Amino acid sequence: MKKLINAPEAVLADALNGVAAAHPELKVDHVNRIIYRGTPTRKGKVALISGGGSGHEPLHGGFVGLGMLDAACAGEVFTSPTPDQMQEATKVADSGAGVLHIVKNYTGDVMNFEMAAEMAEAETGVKVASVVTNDDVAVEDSTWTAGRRGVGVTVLLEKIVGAAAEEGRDLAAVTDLATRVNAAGRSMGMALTSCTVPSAGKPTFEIPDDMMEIGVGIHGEPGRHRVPLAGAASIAQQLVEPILADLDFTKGPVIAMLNGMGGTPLIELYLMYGEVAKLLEKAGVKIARNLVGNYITSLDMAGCSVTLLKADDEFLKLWDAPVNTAGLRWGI
Amino acid sequence: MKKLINAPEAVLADALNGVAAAHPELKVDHVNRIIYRGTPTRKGKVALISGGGSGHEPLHGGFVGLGMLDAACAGEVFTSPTPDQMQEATKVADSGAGVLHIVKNYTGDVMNFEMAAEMAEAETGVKVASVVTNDDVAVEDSTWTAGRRGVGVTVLLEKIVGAAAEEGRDLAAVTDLATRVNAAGRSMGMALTSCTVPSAGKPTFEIPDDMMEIGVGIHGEPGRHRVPLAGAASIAQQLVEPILADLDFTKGPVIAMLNGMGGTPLIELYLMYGEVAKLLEKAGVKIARNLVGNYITSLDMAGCSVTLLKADDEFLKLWDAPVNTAGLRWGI
Amino acid sequence: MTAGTASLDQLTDWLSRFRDLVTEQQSYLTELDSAIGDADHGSNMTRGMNAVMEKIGAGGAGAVDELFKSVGMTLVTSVGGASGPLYGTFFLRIGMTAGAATALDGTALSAAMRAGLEGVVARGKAEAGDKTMFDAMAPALDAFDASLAAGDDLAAASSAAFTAAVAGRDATEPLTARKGRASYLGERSAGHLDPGATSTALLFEALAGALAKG
Amino acid sequence: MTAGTASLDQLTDWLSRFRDLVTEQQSYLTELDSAIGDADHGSNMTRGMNAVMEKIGAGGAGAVDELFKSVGMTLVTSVGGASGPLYGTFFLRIGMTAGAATALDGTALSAAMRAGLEGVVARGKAEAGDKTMFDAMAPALDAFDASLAAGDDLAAASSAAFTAAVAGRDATEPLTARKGRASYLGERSAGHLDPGATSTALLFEALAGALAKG
Ligand SMILES: Nc1ncnc2c1ncn2[C@@H]1O[C@H](COP(=O)(O)OP(=O)(O)O)[C@@H](O)[C@H]1O
Ligand SMILES: Nc1ncnc2c1ncn2[C@@H]1O[C@H](COP(=O)(O)OP(=O)(O)O)[C@@H](O)[C@H]1O
Ligand SMILES: [Mg+2]
Ligand SMILES: [Mg+2]
Ligand SMILES: [Mg+2]
Ligand SMILES: [Mg+2]
Repeated sequence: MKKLINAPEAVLADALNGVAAAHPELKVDHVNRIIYRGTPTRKGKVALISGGGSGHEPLHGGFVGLGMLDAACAGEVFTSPTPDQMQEATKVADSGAGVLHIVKNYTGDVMNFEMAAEMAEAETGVKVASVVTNDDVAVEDSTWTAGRRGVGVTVLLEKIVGAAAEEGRDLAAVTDLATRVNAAGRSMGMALTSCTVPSAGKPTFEIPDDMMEIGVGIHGEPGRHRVPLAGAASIAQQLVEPILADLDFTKGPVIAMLNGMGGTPLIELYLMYGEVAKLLEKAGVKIARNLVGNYITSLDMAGCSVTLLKADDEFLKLWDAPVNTAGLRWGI
Repeated sequence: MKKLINAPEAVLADALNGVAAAHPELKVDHVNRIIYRGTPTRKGKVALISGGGSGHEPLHGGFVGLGMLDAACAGEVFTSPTPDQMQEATKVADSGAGVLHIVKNYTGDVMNFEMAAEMAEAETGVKVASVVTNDDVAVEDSTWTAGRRGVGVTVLLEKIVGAAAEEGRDLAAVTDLATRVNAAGRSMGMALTSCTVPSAGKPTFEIPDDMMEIGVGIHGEPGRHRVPLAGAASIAQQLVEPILADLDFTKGPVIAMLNGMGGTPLIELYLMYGEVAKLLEKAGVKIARNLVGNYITSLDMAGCSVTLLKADDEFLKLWDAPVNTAGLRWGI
Repeated sequence: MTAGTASLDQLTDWLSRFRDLVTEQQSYLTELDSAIGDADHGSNMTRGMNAVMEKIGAGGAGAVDELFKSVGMTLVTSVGGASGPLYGTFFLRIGMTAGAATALDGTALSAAMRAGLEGVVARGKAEAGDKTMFDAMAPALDAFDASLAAGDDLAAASSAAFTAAVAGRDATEPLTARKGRASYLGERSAGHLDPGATSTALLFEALAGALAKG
Repeated sequence: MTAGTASLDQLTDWLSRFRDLVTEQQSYLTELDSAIGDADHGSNMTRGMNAVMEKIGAGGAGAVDELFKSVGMTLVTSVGGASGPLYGTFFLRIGMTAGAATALDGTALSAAMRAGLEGVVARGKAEAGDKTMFDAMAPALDAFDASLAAGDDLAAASSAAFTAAVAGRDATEPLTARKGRASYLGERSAGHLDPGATSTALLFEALAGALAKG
């Protein structure tokens, strides 16, 4: 395993030291492993908290700041944080207007956030609402299973809902918006290589040079299908088609994200975005805004994902609102 | 070779399609492979042009926009662009106030930019000045050799000098500033793995799992030394020490960049930044500003580099000035 | 029904043995999780059980409820992921059900573990055949009860539970997962043991060891 | 001094053979550049010489100056890197020196190539022993001149040039580079052939082939 780390057990603590050193505008609670904005939540503003396993950077810590999250809880690599972390973040970030938990749909994340919400409400009376993102079309949606994974839409949701909270919308309105954003988005990912979890010390899966995984999530899990390696145009098609088959994106403007998995350089991400944009144009999908880059990653995995979000005027206005975080910044 | 590409020969053209699709605010000349700002250079503003081989993204195309470059010429992967590209960019971007060529010190880049400057001045009378960056302490500085490579300082220089050009400084002043910025900065890089040049089809060098390269540049070239793999703290020391030995950074504020080589995830870059910040504090170096991320990359190489720049009040003011590019954005 | 009791020391030994087993088999558990999950089950369980032993090693639990509530809370706050809340809830419920006893007889231990299982189901909504830790835990408890009902002592009952947990674990191999991370793989999840069911088999191996005669 | 001339067709054949050789040896040139450079010399030369042949294949160069200026400009505008300006300048200067002839005798060809070499030096400032294409090119031209001076014809002179280029190429192996990318490696550059010197040996192999007797 070749990584810029000191020791597998120390990855998270050491990385949080780096975040604290790099971002004096943020507050890092090293004991509870929480990243907060440097200034307390404005009175009356709903607080947005997210969190999850580490290894997906800039998600979520990189999205803490004006216009997005109030706090992010960092779990061990690929392991949901624990309820006490979330409860602490909830208590600290609440300004009295309540807290929205933004949870990606994984069994661990959902259970830990549920426990945190129970604990926070019971102990401190903070009003807690949750939204669970589940946008990954690689996974069949069913009430008999764990359901779809929460992936790329989480990034777009944190931006859009963050802007609405900044506007002063109340907890019910913010929660409703979050639910609508989640419902309007779909994602699909692929991997050329596995990632390596530091504590595991070797790649999560082996894959030959002439194969790739289609339908991966963001935890180095194998995908739904292993298929022959193909060119960028074909890969784009294998990602875009299932998304368009799942939801109609032709009726209005769309926000598109071409996301890298962490080990893929920007030149390839732009190249892929060119292919995706071509396919979407052909399919009658109009891209109003886009993001190309590493936003929700899977350690050092090489690969990418496509996320589309139906964006009406409300979503677009909130998207364009100022944001000032380590991972997304504009208008300020 | 596992890459998100269609064909090795098509990488650059396809990636430029993606850039054009992702950035409607930019203009892409696909024939000459030049990325311009969407709006012509303001009358009286010195135009900043850079360029180099592709594979270092976001450098340079990602730094075109208000407050940084006016145009960037993209060469083939790791191959300097050609004089006709640079000449065309020079002609188009000039507003009458002259053009500064920002050139990284590589034989090919220097020669091609020299030819471009000769051609542009001869044919169109555009005033052209150049600055050649050469900040890499891994390479001994000598007039008998090609000298030091231009690496990380190029990013900081494009930002600082871009802000000065935006202020309306004339060509002589802008060139003088560029020279001073270059003289005040030093960098040092390392690699855990080789990158793979698409047209070569396989890694540029083989390296065992327990070794790393210290003193690499940004072209997948082997480094100055191959040494045993070490922890992040030791790697930080191997990068910081030669920089501090080369120039005194203790006399005033410093801008620090912890740059990823393209294949290293953000969590490791933050972790490395934490180690570097610790060492600098111990050495009495005061970091006033920092950047952590992938800014000047080497395709899919895993590794990082450290850049330090002595930054007086003038540099810091220009650093903080608004910038609006795909790769760096604040204040706007 | 039952012969003998499990003392506080034996119950502590259960936890200690469980820690040793997950530590020994950390790589194996992570390997199983690599195939159909995210390669962290081994380090999750090791981190959690080390935290548990550090906590209770400090000593001081005077009663079963105190011990297991502390174990449960430690797992909940140190593990994360799916296994943290699930194993955490399992032990929390044991603590809540067992009361302030200093030893548990077979009936009491059975009732406590049943409550634990119900807690796991309440949190995770798993059913038989979903390819989760439930598939090792439920048969283990059934076998434990059946053995006690047949007049066996705690040593025999816990050994029967272990055997059933192993069978339950092995039976997860052909299953297509419907819960947890492995469910994302669809049919590709078949042909692999479930990591959580495997650690649950270790849980009952540890119990059998702690309650073995002599 | 000289016997025979190189016709426009033969000079065109030189270029065509050079294209074929760099194309054939693209991987080899890139491999050499991988060891001490950036793994692109093979693709640079192939891209450049293909562009050249496409340009002049369209035909129409009526004279030597026209032909080589076009070759030089095409290399300069299609290759980039170090080899683009260097080989480009080499051919541009040949064109500028040769004048509007339709054939070159030995003296004229020698003068033209010398001017080319001077252009390479003017651009790249390389000296003997810097481990660059200069180290193959300079001895090749010296051998060419010496052979002509000895009364040899163009075929023999170009063959002598080729032999000297190969020797010059081989002599780069132990050198520590002082120019170009390889210089960044310091002492680690020793023990490898210089890629540019290797392609220059192909340039003279092509010349010898084109000027060989019938
Ligand atoms: N809903 C559930 N009910 C019961 N057990 C579950 C459920 N979801 C997952 N598990 C168990 O958790 C195990 C995975 O634990 P672990 O790898 O530590 O957490 P994570 O899946 O969050 O990475 C699975 O092998 C499975 O046995
Ligand atoms: N200053 C120089 N003078 C002469 N030749 C040089 C000089 N610098 C580099 N070269 C030649 O160029 C070759 C490399 O060409 P190439 O790989 O195409 O360009 P780059 O180094 O820009 O990637 C070297 O092997 C060397 O022979
Ligand atoms: Mg996990
Ligand atoms: Mg090159
Ligand atoms: Mg797991
Ligand atoms: Mg090269």
